[in-house]
Amino acid sequence: MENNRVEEDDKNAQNDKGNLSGSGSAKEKEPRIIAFVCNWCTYNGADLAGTSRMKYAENVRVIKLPCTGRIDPLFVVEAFKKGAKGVLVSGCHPGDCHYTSGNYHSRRKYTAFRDLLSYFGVDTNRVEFSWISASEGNKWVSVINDFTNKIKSLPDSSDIFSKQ
Amino acid sequence: MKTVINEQERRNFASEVESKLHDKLAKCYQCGKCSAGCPVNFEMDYTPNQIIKMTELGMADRVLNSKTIWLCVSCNTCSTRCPKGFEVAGIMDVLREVAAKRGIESKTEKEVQTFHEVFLDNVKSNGRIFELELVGKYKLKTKHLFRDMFLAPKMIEKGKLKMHSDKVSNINQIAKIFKDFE
Amino acid sequence: MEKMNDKLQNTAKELLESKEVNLIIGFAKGSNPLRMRSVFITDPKDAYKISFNAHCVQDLAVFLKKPEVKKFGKIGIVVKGCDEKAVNTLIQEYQLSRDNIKIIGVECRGAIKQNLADRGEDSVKQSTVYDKCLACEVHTPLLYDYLVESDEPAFEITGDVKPYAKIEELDAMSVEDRNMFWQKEFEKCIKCYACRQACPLCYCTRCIVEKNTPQWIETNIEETGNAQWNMIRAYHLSGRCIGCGECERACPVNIPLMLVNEKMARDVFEKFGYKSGLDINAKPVFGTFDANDFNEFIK
Amino acid sequence: MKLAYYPGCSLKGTSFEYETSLLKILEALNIEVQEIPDWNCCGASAAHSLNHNLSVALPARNLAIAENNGFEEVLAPCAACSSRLKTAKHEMGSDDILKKRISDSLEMPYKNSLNISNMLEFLLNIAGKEKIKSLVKKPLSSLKVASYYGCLLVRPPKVMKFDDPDKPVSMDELVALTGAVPVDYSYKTECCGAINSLSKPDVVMALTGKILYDIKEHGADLVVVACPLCHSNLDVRQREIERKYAERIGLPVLFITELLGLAFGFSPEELAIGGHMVNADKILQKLSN
Amino acid sequence: MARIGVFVCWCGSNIAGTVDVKRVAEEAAKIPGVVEAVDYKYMCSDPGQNTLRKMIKDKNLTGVVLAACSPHMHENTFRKAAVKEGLNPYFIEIANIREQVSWVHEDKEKATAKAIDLLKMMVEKVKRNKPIEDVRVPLTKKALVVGGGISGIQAALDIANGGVEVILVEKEPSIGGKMIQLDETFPTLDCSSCIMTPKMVEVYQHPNIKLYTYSELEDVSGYIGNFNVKIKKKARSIVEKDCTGCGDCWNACPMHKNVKSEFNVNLSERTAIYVPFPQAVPLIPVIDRSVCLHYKKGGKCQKCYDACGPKCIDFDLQDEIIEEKVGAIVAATGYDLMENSLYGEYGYGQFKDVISGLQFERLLSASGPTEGVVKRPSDGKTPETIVFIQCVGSRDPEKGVPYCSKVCCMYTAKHAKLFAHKVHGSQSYVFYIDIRATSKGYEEFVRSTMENDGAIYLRGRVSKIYEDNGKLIVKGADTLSGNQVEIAADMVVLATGVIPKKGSDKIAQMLGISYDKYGFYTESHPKLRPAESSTAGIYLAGMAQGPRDIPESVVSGSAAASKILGLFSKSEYEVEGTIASVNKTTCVGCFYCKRVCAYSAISKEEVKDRNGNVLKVVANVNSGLCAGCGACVNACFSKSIDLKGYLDEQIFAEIKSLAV
Repeated sequence: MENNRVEEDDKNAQNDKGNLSGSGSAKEKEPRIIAFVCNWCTYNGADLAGTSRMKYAENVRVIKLPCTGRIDPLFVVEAFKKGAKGVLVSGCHPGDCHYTSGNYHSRRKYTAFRDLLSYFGVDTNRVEFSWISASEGNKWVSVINDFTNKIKSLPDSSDIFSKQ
Repeated sequence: MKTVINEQERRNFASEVESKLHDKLAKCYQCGKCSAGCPVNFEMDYTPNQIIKMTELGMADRVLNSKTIWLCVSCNTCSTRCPKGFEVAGIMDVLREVAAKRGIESKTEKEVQTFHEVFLDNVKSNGRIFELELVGKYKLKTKHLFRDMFLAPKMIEKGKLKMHSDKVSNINQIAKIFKDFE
Repeated sequence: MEKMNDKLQNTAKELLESKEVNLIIGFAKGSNPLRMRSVFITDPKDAYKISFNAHCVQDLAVFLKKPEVKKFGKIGIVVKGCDEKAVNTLIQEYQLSRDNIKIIGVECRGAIKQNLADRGEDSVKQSTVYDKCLACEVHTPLLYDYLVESDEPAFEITGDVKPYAKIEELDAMSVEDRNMFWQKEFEKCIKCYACRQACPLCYCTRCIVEKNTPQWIETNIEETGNAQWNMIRAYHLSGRCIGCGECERACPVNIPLMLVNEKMARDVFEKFGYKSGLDINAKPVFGTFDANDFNEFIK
Repeated sequence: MKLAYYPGCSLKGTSFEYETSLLKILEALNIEVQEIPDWNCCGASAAHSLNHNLSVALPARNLAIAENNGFEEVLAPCAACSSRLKTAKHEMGSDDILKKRISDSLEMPYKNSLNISNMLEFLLNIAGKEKIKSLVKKPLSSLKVASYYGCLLVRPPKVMKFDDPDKPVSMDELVALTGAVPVDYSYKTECCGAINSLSKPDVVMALTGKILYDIKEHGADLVVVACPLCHSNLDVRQREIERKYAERIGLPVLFITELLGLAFGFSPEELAIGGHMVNADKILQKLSN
Repeated sequence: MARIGVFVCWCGSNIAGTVDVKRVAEEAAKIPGVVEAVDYKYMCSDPGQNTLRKMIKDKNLTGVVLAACSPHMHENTFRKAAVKEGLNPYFIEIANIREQVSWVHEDKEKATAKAIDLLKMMVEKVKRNKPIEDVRVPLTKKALVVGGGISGIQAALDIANGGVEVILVEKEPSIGGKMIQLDETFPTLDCSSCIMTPKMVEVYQHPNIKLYTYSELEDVSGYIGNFNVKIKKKARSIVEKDCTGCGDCWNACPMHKNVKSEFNVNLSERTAIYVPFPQAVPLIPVIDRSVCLHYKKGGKCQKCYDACGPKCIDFDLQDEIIEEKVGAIVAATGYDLMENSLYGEYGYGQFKDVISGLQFERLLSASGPTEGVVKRPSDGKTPETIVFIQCVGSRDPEKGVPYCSKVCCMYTAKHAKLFAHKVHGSQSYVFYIDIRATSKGYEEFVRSTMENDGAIYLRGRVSKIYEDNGKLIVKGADTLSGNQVEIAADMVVLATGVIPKKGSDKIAQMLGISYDKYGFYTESHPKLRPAESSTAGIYLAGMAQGPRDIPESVVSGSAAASKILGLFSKSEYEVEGTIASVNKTTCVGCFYCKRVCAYSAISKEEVKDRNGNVLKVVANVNSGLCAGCGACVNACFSKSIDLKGYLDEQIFAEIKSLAV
């Protein structure tokens, strides 16, 4: 009940899907990459890449969250289910977390989660983790480019979360 | 003194020592407490902390030919007091072992090296130490025939020098140990 | 066994008589002598019903999460070593107060696989017990108020026993092959959630699958949704699962869930040196961190 | 508890006095030990100087034999032997691969479960102070005794796990039990040069001399030790040191077991005290007065 | 039904040069819920903002998405504009199509497609936004300072001088801390008590400062602006208001020479009723009940009472608990020195003339046990040769601590210098590993100790100290010459390492602030928020944070004070509303959220029925403490906790909008 308004919109959105996919026109030869990044380090690092006019692959779509501590591993599963070919999780370097320890908690969870993914037969090449600080615009660029190239080199995934 | 550091050689030597030592040379911050407490420092050509630094810098020739490594008496005063918990006495063992493996014969401390070798030979053939044989062979090898000779009569009189010794009966097993770990 | 049962019954009786507890959860003989059932005793006169043998497979700690049990307040429970770890975890996670529970620990020599018992197997041997019993480190429970010692000898383990050997096999497979394996397994899932119901540690009153804004898990039975459920279950239990095996036993389509749980337990131990359920005062592995944690997979 | 006894080579040779006195007092203490069957040399300093793995494998054979014979505790009276046995145990405890290699080479299962005691540890922990005290028949109250620990009893502490490496007290405690007066001095844990006794006699005499003169200065009547190597440097080389530094020392060097034996009322002959190079008659006389 | 307005900014050619802004706007208009989508040259300009405001009003918008530059640039600008039209500021979302699209991509087709995607994500997010109110917390404008050393005193004075009431709590009978024990201070050699005593007196007389000495923190609850503290005022056995500090009582005490003086670090004795030192503030004695004969012998001795003129001694006084309400707290609990007895090889405790640096301070001090004449504790003779050993306990992970204690290099240089000044013809030897003299005038000070005062510095550590004929034989190494050296000294001074004050961990637990593995309090951010603890409203000062010298301690005290004055300058404390909230119906109280919260913002709350029976215990977010990181949300198994502004539902919608 809490969200009638939105559910309605969603239905419409689904109906209109074909029309509004700006990206749909490229017929998705290009793999989609979703990046979950923290607000304080990596998002600023990506901004720095922008202000420095560095160039990188267009495949990435950034979802901003306050902290890596907020980036639930289950978001990664959801991203795969919705067709992402690669998922990047990125935040502040150890010791630099804006919230002291969010990245440490997150690192623990992802350590286990990554092993679980692999155990279930998901190619862990499709999930990338990085620490990128606000001053590492160049690292952002190389992480995105390398990851995009890696994803492009992988065969079509048929793992349990990607099957439609 | 001047040393040109060859990075490849430096790495090879330092990592060979580190892997045998199970410790990192970089741990040592050169406080010198090892050299301060070493009972035989006065005879050494390099202080223990210098040996550690020289090993880190890959100065294999100088380290392996040093008097220091053979003069160390393994009393462990250094390791016990080291604020960083570095195996100072341990590195001396490793360096002696490396020197022996490389066939380096100590020019100045030949006696120490020979003594260890004769000692192990004695263990290899008897399983236990037969002191009279050990001393005799050592003297033959080092040609120090008359050193300490004046002690012998009194030691024999006191019953300290036995004329025979018991061997290990399963001597094959000792031989196997030597074969497996030599 | 008789000595054990006497002690169990006496302990239960005394606890109820002295009003130290209001309820005792234990095992009792069922209609089939090789199947034991759970029993709930409130009257000291009924204490004689309590009994224990190698067919006491169930983890009774599962009842501790039920509101109809909780309302009794002070409770006594009969637990084997493995099940007792569930009690520890419940205490660790504030679901149970140490003051409200009397733990009657029984020394367990191993539980006979139920499918074998149903065919008449009655002896505890390497070949008849569950895999968890082969790897058991807690034949005597870690924490208890009363201990009932076993009067049976421990069975002999001979040869190279590898419990859950399939894990190593899976680890050695290619990703694609593992994918195939689990796809086949999860295909069978009917999302009945029996695994959840049987688990003593799945105590949430509203499970994540029941949340629909957002919908964390597809509700219909299709492959990705099935896999997603199994993923979330495994993830939520990693670092917590105490390996009682009840989920796997409850699964009507025989998904080898313990291969998942055990894998995660090994992983957590390897990476963080943590084993679940050992210490009621320990910080749960995912409730804390170390600045020097495993970092190798991060760029 | 089955107690194993690892004599080591010295106790069967130059330091026979140690073994003789040791067996006497164990008899008095009513403690039975059995020699490890077919034991071999621990490799001493030579092995660890030239070949690390051998320095673990040689003592390991003794430990494995003892373990497979059902022993739980080993007494190694020689400080050097106990140090090598303890080190071997420590190394195998932290290196599973080496442990397995050794066990394979010996063709014996090996759990690394034995506890190893040096002489002092054995006396304090297994015999116990109370029992030792109760056996003292002739208190040695006229004697001032310096305890010399040397290196291998207490160092390195993470392997030996015994007493304080810089302020050890265990031997002084045993001395006090005999009624004798323990003498404090500076060089209790300084090294005597031990292993290089034959190969570097000059160095050894310098080190040993420093220790002996310091003890002398602090007014001790005699020195006690719990190590055959220490004993041979302090005792056998004492005359030479006196000659070299042209100053008399004249300090009898006894094994701690001999001192306890005297207090227990054994005769010097029973304890083989006559086997030492430095004559102990003067102190024995002092005792009989 | 959502009514979303979309604005696509050209940013001149910055965006429009690479992204087809018209097409982006066209595509946006097709998204369900979007009522209008326009493009504009500069959205951040005044006319741009007016366009935004006009559409909010005219179209009655429920949400706005701007496709523009990074939210870190202008999010606030647009939020403010929205607020003026009565829209909740959190209903503004920004799709970053400049830094993440136009500036980093070149292919116009692909860049435009990506811009559309980013915009769609934000539309889906804004549709699910909920109004968020910023949190306002009332402030009790009174501060508590824990610890009366130099940093605590500085903090208290600065806050009090800013017109705010301060409560200063000190565990010892007098304030002054460690600094009052020092003789002269490096590098200027001004006398410590000369500069410290006036500050102590100022604290005592300040109308805004309430001083509780011989008192300890007992309990703390509440949060920023609203802390409730309990202070235990230990029984002094003196009625403080009547005491004149005349000294008749301690002069009458029969227990002289029986108890070691803490102030003189065991180098002298004190009585059972005593003031720790003559300049103590307050100058009111205290009875040490653990040694006083009155308490030990059943009330027989009352010589002090008999001697007391105003009869202000009350043997029956009890501990008292005082409750105070404060808005902010400074933790300045200070430090201790490590136990030197860990070093058997140095013989501390065994050799009387091996002493600690702090003991040497007392020997140098005119108010010390020897009235400033350097004498050996063993025989009272003036030493001619002193060996100073640095890094005793510091930089020693085996026996001590791995960190550098920071002050020892400097105070050792000072000791050697003062010793040279006091004893002519004397000689100092200093064993060091590295010299750390990095503040103003420090390097020059150390050099002058070597060059002008003749101290010999040896680079190396000491391995062992022996005693020989009344001399201490120090056996060390000089690694520069590669030699083992032996020095016969009359006295040895150990530069002992610094560790957190005993019990400071308990205070941290009471305050809910974090500390490192050594026990030093950790800063909210090591560089940018060095005065703040991890808990809002609690500030840090002095050595409790880690080794530092006097000027740094003073600076940190002032920094904490200025933070508090800044906080109190507003009528209420305001925090962003993007914080966590708990669904108390579904929460089962496993408290993983509490475990992962770095701000102690989660507390346990009992849910009760009408009769007051506890039904269950659930998590509760304290809005004053929550920083909005969302770690708790991840920790929650049943998803009963969510983060406002970044709801799970919104993230899912963003992911879904990208579905291919």
